[in-house]
Amino acid sequence: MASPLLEARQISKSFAGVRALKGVSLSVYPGEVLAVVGENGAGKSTLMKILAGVQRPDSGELVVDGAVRTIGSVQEALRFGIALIHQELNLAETLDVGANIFLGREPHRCGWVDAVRIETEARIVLERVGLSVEPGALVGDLTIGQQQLVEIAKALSVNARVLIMDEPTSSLSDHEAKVLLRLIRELRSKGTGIVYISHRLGEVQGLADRVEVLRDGDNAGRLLREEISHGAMVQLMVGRALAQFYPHEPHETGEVVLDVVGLRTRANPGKVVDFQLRAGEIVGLAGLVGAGRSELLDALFGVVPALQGTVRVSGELVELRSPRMAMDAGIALVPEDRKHQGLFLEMGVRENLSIASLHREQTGGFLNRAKERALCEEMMPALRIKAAGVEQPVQFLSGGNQQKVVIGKWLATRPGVFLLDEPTRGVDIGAKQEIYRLMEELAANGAAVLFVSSDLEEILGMSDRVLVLHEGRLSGELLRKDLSEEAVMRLATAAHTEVAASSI
Amino acid sequence: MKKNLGIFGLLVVVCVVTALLSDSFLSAYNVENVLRRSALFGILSIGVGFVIITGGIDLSLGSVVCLVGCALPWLLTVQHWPLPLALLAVAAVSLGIGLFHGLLITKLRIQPFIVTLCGLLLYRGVARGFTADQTVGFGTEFKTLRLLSTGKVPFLPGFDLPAPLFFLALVAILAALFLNRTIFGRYLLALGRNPQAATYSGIPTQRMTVLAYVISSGLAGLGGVLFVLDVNSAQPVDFGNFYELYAIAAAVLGGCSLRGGEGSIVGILIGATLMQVLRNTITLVTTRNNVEFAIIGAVILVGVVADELARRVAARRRAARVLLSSSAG
Amino acid sequence: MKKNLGIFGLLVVVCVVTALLSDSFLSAYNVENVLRRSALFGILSIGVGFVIITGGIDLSLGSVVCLVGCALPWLLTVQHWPLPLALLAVAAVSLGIGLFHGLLITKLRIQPFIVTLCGLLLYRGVARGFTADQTVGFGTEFKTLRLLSTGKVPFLPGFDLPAPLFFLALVAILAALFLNRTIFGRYLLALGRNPQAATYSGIPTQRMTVLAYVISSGLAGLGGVLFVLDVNSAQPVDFGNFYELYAIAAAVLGGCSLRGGEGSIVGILIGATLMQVLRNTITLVTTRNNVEFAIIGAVILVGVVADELARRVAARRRAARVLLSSSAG
Amino acid sequence: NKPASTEGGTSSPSGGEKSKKIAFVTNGVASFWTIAAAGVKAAARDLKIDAQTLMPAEGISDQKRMVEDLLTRGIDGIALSPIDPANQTELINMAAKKAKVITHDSDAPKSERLLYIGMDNYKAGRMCGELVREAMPAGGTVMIFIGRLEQDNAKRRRQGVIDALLGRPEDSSRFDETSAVLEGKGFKILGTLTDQFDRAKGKANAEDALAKYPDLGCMVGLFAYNPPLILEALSQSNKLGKVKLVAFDEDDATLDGIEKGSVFGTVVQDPYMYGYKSVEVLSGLLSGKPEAVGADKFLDIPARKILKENVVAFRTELKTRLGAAQ
Ligand SMILES: Nc1ncnc2c1ncn2[C@@H]1O[C@H](COP(=O)(O)OP(=O)(O)OP(=O)(O)O)[C@@H](O)[C@H]1O
Ligand SMILES: Nc1ncnc2c1ncn2[C@@H]1O[C@H](COP(=O)(O)OP(=O)(O)OP(=O)(O)O)[C@@H](O)[C@H]1O
Ligand SMILES: [Mg+2]
Ligand SMILES: [Mg+2]
Repeated sequence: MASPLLEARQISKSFAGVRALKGVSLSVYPGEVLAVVGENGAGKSTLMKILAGVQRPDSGELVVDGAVRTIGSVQEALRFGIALIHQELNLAETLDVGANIFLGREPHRCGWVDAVRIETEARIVLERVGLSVEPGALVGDLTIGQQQLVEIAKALSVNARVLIMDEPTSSLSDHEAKVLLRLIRELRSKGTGIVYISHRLGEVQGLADRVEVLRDGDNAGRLLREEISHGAMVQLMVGRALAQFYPHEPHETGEVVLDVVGLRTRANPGKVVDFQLRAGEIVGLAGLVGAGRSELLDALFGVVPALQGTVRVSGELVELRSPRMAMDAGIALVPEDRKHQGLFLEMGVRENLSIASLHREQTGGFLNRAKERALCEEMMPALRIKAAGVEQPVQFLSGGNQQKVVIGKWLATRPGVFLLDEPTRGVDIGAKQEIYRLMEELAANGAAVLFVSSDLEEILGMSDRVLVLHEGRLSGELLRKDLSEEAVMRLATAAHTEVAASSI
Repeated sequence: MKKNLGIFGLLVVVCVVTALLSDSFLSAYNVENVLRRSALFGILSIGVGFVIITGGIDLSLGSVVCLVGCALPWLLTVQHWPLPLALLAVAAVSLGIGLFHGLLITKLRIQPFIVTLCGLLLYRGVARGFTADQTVGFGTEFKTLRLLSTGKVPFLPGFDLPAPLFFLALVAILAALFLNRTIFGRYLLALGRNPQAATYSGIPTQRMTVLAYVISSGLAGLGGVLFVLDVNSAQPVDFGNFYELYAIAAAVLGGCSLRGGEGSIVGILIGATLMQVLRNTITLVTTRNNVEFAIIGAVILVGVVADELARRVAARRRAARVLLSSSAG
Repeated sequence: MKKNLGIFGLLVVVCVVTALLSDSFLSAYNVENVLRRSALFGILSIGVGFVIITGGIDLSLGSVVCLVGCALPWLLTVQHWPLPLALLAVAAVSLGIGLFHGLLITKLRIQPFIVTLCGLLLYRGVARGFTADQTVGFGTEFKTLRLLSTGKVPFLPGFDLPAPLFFLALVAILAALFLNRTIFGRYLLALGRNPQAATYSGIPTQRMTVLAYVISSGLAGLGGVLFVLDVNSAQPVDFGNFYELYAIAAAVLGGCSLRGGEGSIVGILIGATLMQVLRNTITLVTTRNNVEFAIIGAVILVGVVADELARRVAARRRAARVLLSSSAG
Repeated sequence: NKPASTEGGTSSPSGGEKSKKIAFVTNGVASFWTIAAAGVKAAARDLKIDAQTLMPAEGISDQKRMVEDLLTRGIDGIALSPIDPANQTELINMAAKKAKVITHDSDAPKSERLLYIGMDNYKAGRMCGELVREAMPAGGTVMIFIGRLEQDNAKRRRQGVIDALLGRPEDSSRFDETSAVLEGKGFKILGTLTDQFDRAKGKANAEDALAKYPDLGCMVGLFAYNPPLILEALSQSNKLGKVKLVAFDEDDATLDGIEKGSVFGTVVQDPYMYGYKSVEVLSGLLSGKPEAVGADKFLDIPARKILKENVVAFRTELKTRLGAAQ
């Protein structure tokens, strides 16, 4: 084997009392995909940030092309040919797509931006990642999925020798993800070293040449090509085997709890949506990026009120002009973008968990502290939230634990209709199972669950029924017995026959 | 609380230094004066603190102080309105202004800076309009009413507590309870941290924002009344000028972040007191007062910088300790 | 550009109305005056615009105007420094102030509001200190130097262009090129809206932030020089008072968002001009000027509200059209 | 005012080891007050007493705060220029309980102040009006420029100008709206523009007036910094000498203008003597010599007209006084 492009030796890093990395080592060779897996909070992102010059290690050394180097800044990392796609989106919303792709590396002549080159080169990378937006479009106007693709395009445009991707597919649907995986293989064949982090173990299995498993900030084991299997990875990650991945059981379905008729969302005013959810049902909502799934949930939760249409909850007509109205009707929404929509990053776990239930536990407007504490004591172990304490600011939790906080906050409201937008985005398999279990439990207790997911495997595994959106309208509905990857994808990319069948 | 330690330390240092340099600083008369002034500015600062906590800003409060401060004597002595009616009118006006700001900001989504800047220009202009730029005041009348601001309550032998202190105490206690013990206070803090997440959490963000502006203007109105009762007359051109800056500075010194979501009432009180003690110090200790503002500016800056540096040293020490203990363990 | 249409419309409306109400408004002499004043304030506004684009604020610029405006005549007429040295000194001081602000904000992470508020207090205090509160001015000397501000360049018969307009044009063109055509402008815009994204993209955010404050103070210095050359004398107590508010208002009116990341030089220029035209209108059209600020405040508010409402009506129409066409189709 | 006198009684027999402290409090910050401060300094030196000048920068509440703090410091005598006499009576009375208090520049007649030193602004205004008449014997249009009208002395000064021009009988309690256009005896007063001490605005006011009334006859600048700003506006529009300029106070540029003929004349008060006399009277009162206070409790320091013929002499006098104080 060739010599490694990049090596990390005995890297340690701690944050105000938390030891995130305890002497981790890792090496990346040219022309390989190295997958890094581990539970939430294992230290993957921290290690990657160190490799890409965003953070500095407390101890340990970095070796680039056989020489020990300090990578003190992003710019230095780029000079060594190391690029990182962060786990969270990091784009300047007020700039256009082209500007974001080349931010910090603009082609220029003595400081003057070469706008023409940016545009032509941006077009090329955008096409490579399969995103059909103009380089002049404002990033703030794009959906999360589209923004994620912009991030990928940005990293691609570096022509890096080592390309690190921290959960690039977490907000991509299957279709886009496949484009990305093809792209990665192409890069690999050209000799790029790729570090790939994902909680979608199926993806990893199909892609990785090598797997490095981290646990609690330490190396937990290494798997080579033929050793890579779902079971082996899980074993190393959690230290035990995990049985039956999707704990789905069909339930008795009851009354109609949610009845949506003639709903027009603001994002797709030209399309109407009708559907029903029954008690005890788990319904998946599938579709491509930008199909309008999030907009549909936002409308049902009153965040962006619908233009038209009627919604009945348990037979009663409800007005959904604000989230509070939706909450009063028994609806809860776990939003797609936890950082911006779900969490108060600087506030503690306690405050984040209780915020949505405060108004029901108040006495004359005063906080009920005892109930608030009780809620934390119930939710944290139930969801296995790993935090230094109830007061730890959630910004210091790992992504998966943050996600659990958002889910816990809504679980606490005991909703009758539970809407979840990408509930397992960035969540490790252990936590995923917890979330699935919770969804099951809710359904078993008579709630209706509607969840959006871009992970087809998850849709197939967890749904009693799948609704598929295409360009803002329901292109079809599949019962569990008819579910298959092909059937969903066909509806998501909208073969015209099915459109006719769905109600308009 | 920890966040307020630095500024509290600065206050203590300034007090000790002044007491050493001037015998009069700790005299009952002077302490009473400083307390009264701090109380008046404290009320304004708490008000603007609420707005800052939601991530907004209120530049209009100096002008609200002016409007109310001119309107009250004008209504009473020029228009000869009965006292309850006049008080009701100024209360309605100041709360109404807050409502107006809040609605423009939430319903029309105009930037708070713009809305309240226009307010700053507008309300003083209105006061100048209806008084025709004349000074208005109570003269020798309304002595009893004025006791609200000038009155004293015996406390220790030879040391009385100025009346505005009681208003401040009331306002501060209510504000602290509201902010820390009610769900609405929690909503305000959350909304300041992340308005979008607040919306997604079912917090009535618009109503809470409006409420913050109403509180701010309302307290500015109360401040205006107390100020004019204290000073006895108001000149529309300069009454309350720059008070918004002092109030905002006090709030920010006291730990409110202009990015929203942070702030404590105790901190705001310390900040407001510090500003007043500093001004008092300068008149007591120096014989020139034209560098007063320069000194205030410099002291605040030095204080904030020292606070920041101290925090860094502490953080570094803590980090070193963690490293040590972990490598030992 | 679209974002500036509303404010541009407002400017046109105000100009047309004034021209209808007063014959003198379009006289060459008056237009020259308004242009000169707009140019002076425009320079300040562009400077603070850069800071606002980075998501910061600069409250100190009125005091920088004061400091420089007092220092220049003081150095020349009291200290008898040679002219180049004096100009160099004021340039160094104003750029140095920006550097100082920038370093405090980036290295010590003190809030821009606090840093520049202290600046506001400090620099005016310094000016009051070294002048001992005396008015300083050029008297009848330095006529040639003063041409920089009072001079005129023949343009059309009977209509000259005031000299400050050329400074403004230079500053505006450089600023626009810098902001829109260079990588640094792009860095500023990026770091204003999302500092973390900027850091992760390898942008030297700290250096760019410092640069913005240096530009702001530097242009405030230039403005101060031109102001004092125009007015001929400066009194440290009130010279440049409130100018920061006018400048910030002009920038925000011109489309800069105080959340950072947004702003255009053309918009800022329109905003600054609007403020000056309004003031001129009031003197020309009315016979009282004590409600001047009230009128400015009201016009800005009405303008901003009208702009917002117009935008909404347009959006609603667009939505209705889509709805119609889809239910028809 | 018992407390003050007892305190004075205890300290003066003990041989003056604790020297008396006097404060001269102005109504704002201005070069006018700088000259007064020179008088304070000169008197302090002549009389060997501790005297200090304080200028409140922020109006009435600032002035109140200053007085309170001065009393805290145990000041013995205060000479105050009340910003709002009618409503500051109480403050003055409170101060009078702890120290000897006199007023200068503007009076608070209803208060317990011991004496008023100053001149009558209304009369000075009338002198200024007379200068306008002399400048334009045939009459014409007049525009008045002033810092602000909220303070009593400003109001009276302006009213004096107006009344003299319109040939009205003396009545200092009259007040004409700023927006009113007044006509009479060949003169037309087009309005009064205020600038709130913003110089750029003051200059803009002069320019805008010139733009609005191309055939303006005379401009009257009533605060010390107004005439120089008007001069700037005139010279920039090449109207120096074509539009008459009548000034108030003794700014250098104004006096230059008088020498050169671009300013017709000015009315000067005597701030130096305000300062000097204030200290002198207070020090007399503190050493138990009340004879300085006459029956009418008024020490008149009259205003003077300065025209081309006496300007040089006046400047020399001013220079020596200021020079002596340095
Ligand atoms: N800035 C920070 N301050 C304090 N603690 C931090 C910080 N960043 C990370 N941590 C902590 O370091 C540990 C590792 O976090 P990291 O983000 O690297 O996990 P991860 O493996 O990427 O998890 P996930 O799969 O959930 O993204 C966690 O315990 C986290 O709470
Ligand atoms: N505010 C808006 N105004 C108009 N159109 C919008 C708006 N927001 C989103 N859209 C458009 O609506 C469509 C649906 O976007 P949405 O975010 O709902 O997609 P999604 O199916 O949830 O995909 P994702 O996987 O990215 O979440 C997209 O075409 C998007 O461009
Ligand atoms: Mg991570
Ligand atoms: Mg979505």
